Amino acid sequence: MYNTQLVQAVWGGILFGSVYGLMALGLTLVWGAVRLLNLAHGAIFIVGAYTAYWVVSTLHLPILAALPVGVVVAATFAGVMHVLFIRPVIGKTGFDNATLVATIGLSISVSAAALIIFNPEYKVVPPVLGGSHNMVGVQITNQGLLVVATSLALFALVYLFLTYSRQGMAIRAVSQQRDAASLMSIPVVRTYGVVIAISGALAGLAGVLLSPFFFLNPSSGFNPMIQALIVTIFGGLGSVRGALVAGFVLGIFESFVEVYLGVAWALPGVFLLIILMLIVRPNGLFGIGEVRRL
Amino acid sequence: MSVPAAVGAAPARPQADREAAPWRRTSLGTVGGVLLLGLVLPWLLVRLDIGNFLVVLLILFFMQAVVAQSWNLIMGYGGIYSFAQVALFAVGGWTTGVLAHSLGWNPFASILFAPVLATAAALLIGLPTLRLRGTYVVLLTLAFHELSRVFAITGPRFISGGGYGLTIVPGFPLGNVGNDQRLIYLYYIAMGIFSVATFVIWRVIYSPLGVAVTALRDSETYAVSRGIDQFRVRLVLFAISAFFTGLAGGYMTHYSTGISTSVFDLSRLIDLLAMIVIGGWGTFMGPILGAGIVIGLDQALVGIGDFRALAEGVIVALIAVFAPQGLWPTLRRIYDRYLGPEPEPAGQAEADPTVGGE
Amino acid sequence: MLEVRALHAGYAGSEVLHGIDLRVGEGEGVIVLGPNGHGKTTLLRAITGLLGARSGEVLFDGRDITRWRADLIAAAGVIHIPQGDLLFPEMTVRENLLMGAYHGPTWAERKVRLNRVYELFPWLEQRAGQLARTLSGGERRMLALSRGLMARARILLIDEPSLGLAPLATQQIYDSIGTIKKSGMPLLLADENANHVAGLADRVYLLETGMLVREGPAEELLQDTALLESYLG
Amino acid sequence: MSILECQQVSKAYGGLLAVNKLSFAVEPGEVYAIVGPNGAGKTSLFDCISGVSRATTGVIRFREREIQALRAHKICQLGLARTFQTTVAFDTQTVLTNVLVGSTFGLAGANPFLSFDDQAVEAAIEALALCGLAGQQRALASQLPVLARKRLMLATALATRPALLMLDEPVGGLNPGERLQMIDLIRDVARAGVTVLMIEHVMKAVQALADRILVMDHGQEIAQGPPATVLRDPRVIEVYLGMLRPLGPDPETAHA
Repeated sequence: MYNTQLVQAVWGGILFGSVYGLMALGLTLVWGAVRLLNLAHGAIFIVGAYTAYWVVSTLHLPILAALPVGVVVAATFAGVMHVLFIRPVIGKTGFDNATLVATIGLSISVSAAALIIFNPEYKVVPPVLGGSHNMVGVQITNQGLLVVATSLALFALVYLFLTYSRQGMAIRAVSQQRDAASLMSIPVVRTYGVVIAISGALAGLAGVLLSPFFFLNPSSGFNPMIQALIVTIFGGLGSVRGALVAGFVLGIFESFVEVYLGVAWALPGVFLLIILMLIVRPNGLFGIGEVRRL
Repeated sequence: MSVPAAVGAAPARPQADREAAPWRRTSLGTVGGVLLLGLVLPWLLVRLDIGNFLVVLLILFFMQAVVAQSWNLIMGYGGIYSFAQVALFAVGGWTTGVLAHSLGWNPFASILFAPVLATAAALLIGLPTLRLRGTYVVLLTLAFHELSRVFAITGPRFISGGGYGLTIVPGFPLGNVGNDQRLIYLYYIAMGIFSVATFVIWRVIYSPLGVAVTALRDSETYAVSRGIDQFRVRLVLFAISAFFTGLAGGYMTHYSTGISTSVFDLSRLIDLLAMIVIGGWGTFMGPILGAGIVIGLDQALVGIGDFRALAEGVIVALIAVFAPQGLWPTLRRIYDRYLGPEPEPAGQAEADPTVGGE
Repeated sequence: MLEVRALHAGYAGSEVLHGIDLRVGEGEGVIVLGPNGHGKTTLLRAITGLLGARSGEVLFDGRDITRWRADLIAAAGVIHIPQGDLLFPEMTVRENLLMGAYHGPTWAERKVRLNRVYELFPWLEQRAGQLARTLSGGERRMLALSRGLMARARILLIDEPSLGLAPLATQQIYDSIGTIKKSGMPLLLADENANHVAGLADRVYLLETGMLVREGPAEELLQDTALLESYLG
Repeated sequence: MSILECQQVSKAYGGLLAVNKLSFAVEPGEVYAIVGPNGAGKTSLFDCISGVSRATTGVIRFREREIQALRAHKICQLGLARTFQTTVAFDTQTVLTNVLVGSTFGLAGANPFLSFDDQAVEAAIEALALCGLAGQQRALASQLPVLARKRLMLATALATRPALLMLDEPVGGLNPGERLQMIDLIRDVARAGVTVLMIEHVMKAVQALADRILVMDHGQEIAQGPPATVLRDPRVIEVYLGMLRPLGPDPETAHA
């Protein structure tokens, strides 16, 4: 009996860790490159999820077909958000203020639209991989394993992309010295668009993969948004490695609190941890303050 | 060791330019007139058949304006992105709700504790916030919002009332008077709170405290090196903002004899944000104007149901990007530039002749 | 090659350049001399699109590039080595150099160009894996210069190569600019310091408070120490 | 007794020692200039003295009182006001309001919260008049050209009635005409009895104003003393002046 709880806590930790990591990756990328706090990240998450749901329930296509559609639609939504609401204020003094309020406004509109189109009942998004295993009384689902694998794979992919690819290096260059990047013939504004679209795709993918774990409703974008924000800041704003590590640290912490103290204390526990962390080490694990780059 | 003006006789002793000064004199006439109108209005409205509905709307306007003004004080003037305002409103509401409902206090007594506790809560989260910058403040205050919401829903029975909030809170004991009479009394209480809050906020904005707050927003290092104690100034600001927000929370709990956990929903947040953004970020009249416009819009658009939140979200986003000073100031600037009367001669921005050749 | 006509430019509230006329011919080395704060940097930033020109024209190979975006001007071959280097601090020396060759067609031949730059400045190759912010003042300036050479430059604009450098590093910078000049690359150099530029310039402009006050062949102007003495302060 | 005294002051950013065990003292009423190439640690030293950042080691005494651990607003209220290398201002406020910040909050014991007292307004007007901005009180700080913004920054400092005024590159970024005006203004302030501690690398301004000079490089002192002797010190010439010597035969001042 004793080790079932331990295994449940550890597996829960790994699963939560991957979930948080997946959510935070997109947010960290956008903050690192564009210095934009994208509070619409949660909204794009449910755009992906609802699209996948719509493809499965209305077009009656398998989830495997719905996954890419969800990701593409989420990325497109992010791109359109960039063109309409981010690009016009790039480089302007009121950038932080305008983008903060604009992204909040958009997230409200998205959940309102979801309410109108899909009405408030909970929706079920089928998992990509069904079935599960039983280990010492702990249920480990295939979808869970898929999420862990995808999360780790995406972190590696993004890391390699940023480190070695032409577009990846350009994104880092723009984030560190915008003027110099222009002098290297890097189209700064379009690079911002690329980063925001990529982060939209990541949020969409997270939406499709994670929806089976909880019931999809118009306001189910808010919690992942908060969790992603916590992980991003806990890991040090803009640090991809930080987000990965912080995701697992918080995931394991929440899982252990949930198993040993009860579910009700999970969320408050995380918030108390983050408040303490902000007081003691405001720049996060890997961050060196607001200036942190990718 | 002051700097004597012995240095080169300044021609005539220059005077402070009233126009440039951070303090304002308002004509008592206008303020008096508005107050008088406010006092008389309910008696007139009640006569109309839809009068009661309009008085209810005005009460809603007073309370929303108080919360919007308080939030604007922190975010617009102080440049601190705090998302704790709704939670502070809830703290005020729950405080007086619990005291009146569970302990049987007289609402007029319990409501006094609403702002006190809200201010205490604000100072509690204010302290760590002062050492943080921008993004972190957003997170810390959102965390406080979430913590309060979770506590209100899953907290002890006498707080959470089964997860939906307090549903049977005694209203203000106004004696057994007719419905209209009762509504008018409620209106006067709301107007009282609104007037006091507006006056105090006006006094704060056009005072050294207000100047210190905007100085810290414009350039913190520069302000601090001119003698401004950023912790003290910002804590006072937090306290004032939370005081009136908590008071409004307390009033609304007794006015609607209950407070539901739906107060924490994001749509409440967007309403308040819309008021500040539409009315004018970091201006005195902005949130008041915004409150009126948004409430008016809400009523007009009530027909389209859920589309209202959809429309409001997009409108707020568009205004934030394309009219950063707020819809109203932008419209007024367009009016002044294109349609308005000839602008009075440009300010003396050009070189001052007495200084010697530029 | 590069021509500037009646250029007015400045920052919020104050105009810095009050009508500049200047040209750089094929293979020519031109120096704009002027004390700190008189508009040299503003001039280069206006030409390469980092700063919008209020009025006037900038022509490159006859094309009007005044309103072009900075990255398009760079893609056309007008390469600007900015004041204060503006390196990418958290990226390695090699990555900084590679960014110089970002432009599509150049990226394909980045390996070749990298080796050529390593031959010109061998120490760059040993430091390839080091982050740019860990370099010394002189090294940073050399890296900024080499980053510019990575691109298919048709003209090089270099802003105050020696600003804030110790004398030894200053000499190295001007020697390397000298080798670039010999390769026939047209140069527009903005500088406050007159005594190193003798070999580099064919023509000199004197800039004072945003206006060109003198223009003439390098030999004649650079010898006139009295003029320079009063002028450079 | 010196008005400002630094003993073994150091400031480290990460591994880099921006200021390295620096000791010097400024006498009341003098104009003391600190010169050195870019990145010599001058501004870091200013930040430590003014409380904008904290010195890693060492003691800073202002009018016999240790201030290295005090917060910036406290130090300002003790009578030490500074300007900044980048001309900063409260851009959304009028010129008068900018200066009122200094005169209202810059004095010890000043905790005015709800009303501006007349002395503060008086001091503000006085500072504006001295800096020649009395006629532009209504303009917004963001609309002012560079020279006017520099004067405004100086005026807000003077409005705090300082005993010691710290100027960070007061003539930087000005054309020769504007430079002369700023030099005259600083001379007026010094003549009015305010001790001036100045960072500058425009040699004309330093020679015109400074009673004593400290030459710094890589966070350390190289030479200290009156301009005549310091400018002849071979070490100083080699490290610092070497770069700025105009072309051709060296004019007699730079010769040993």
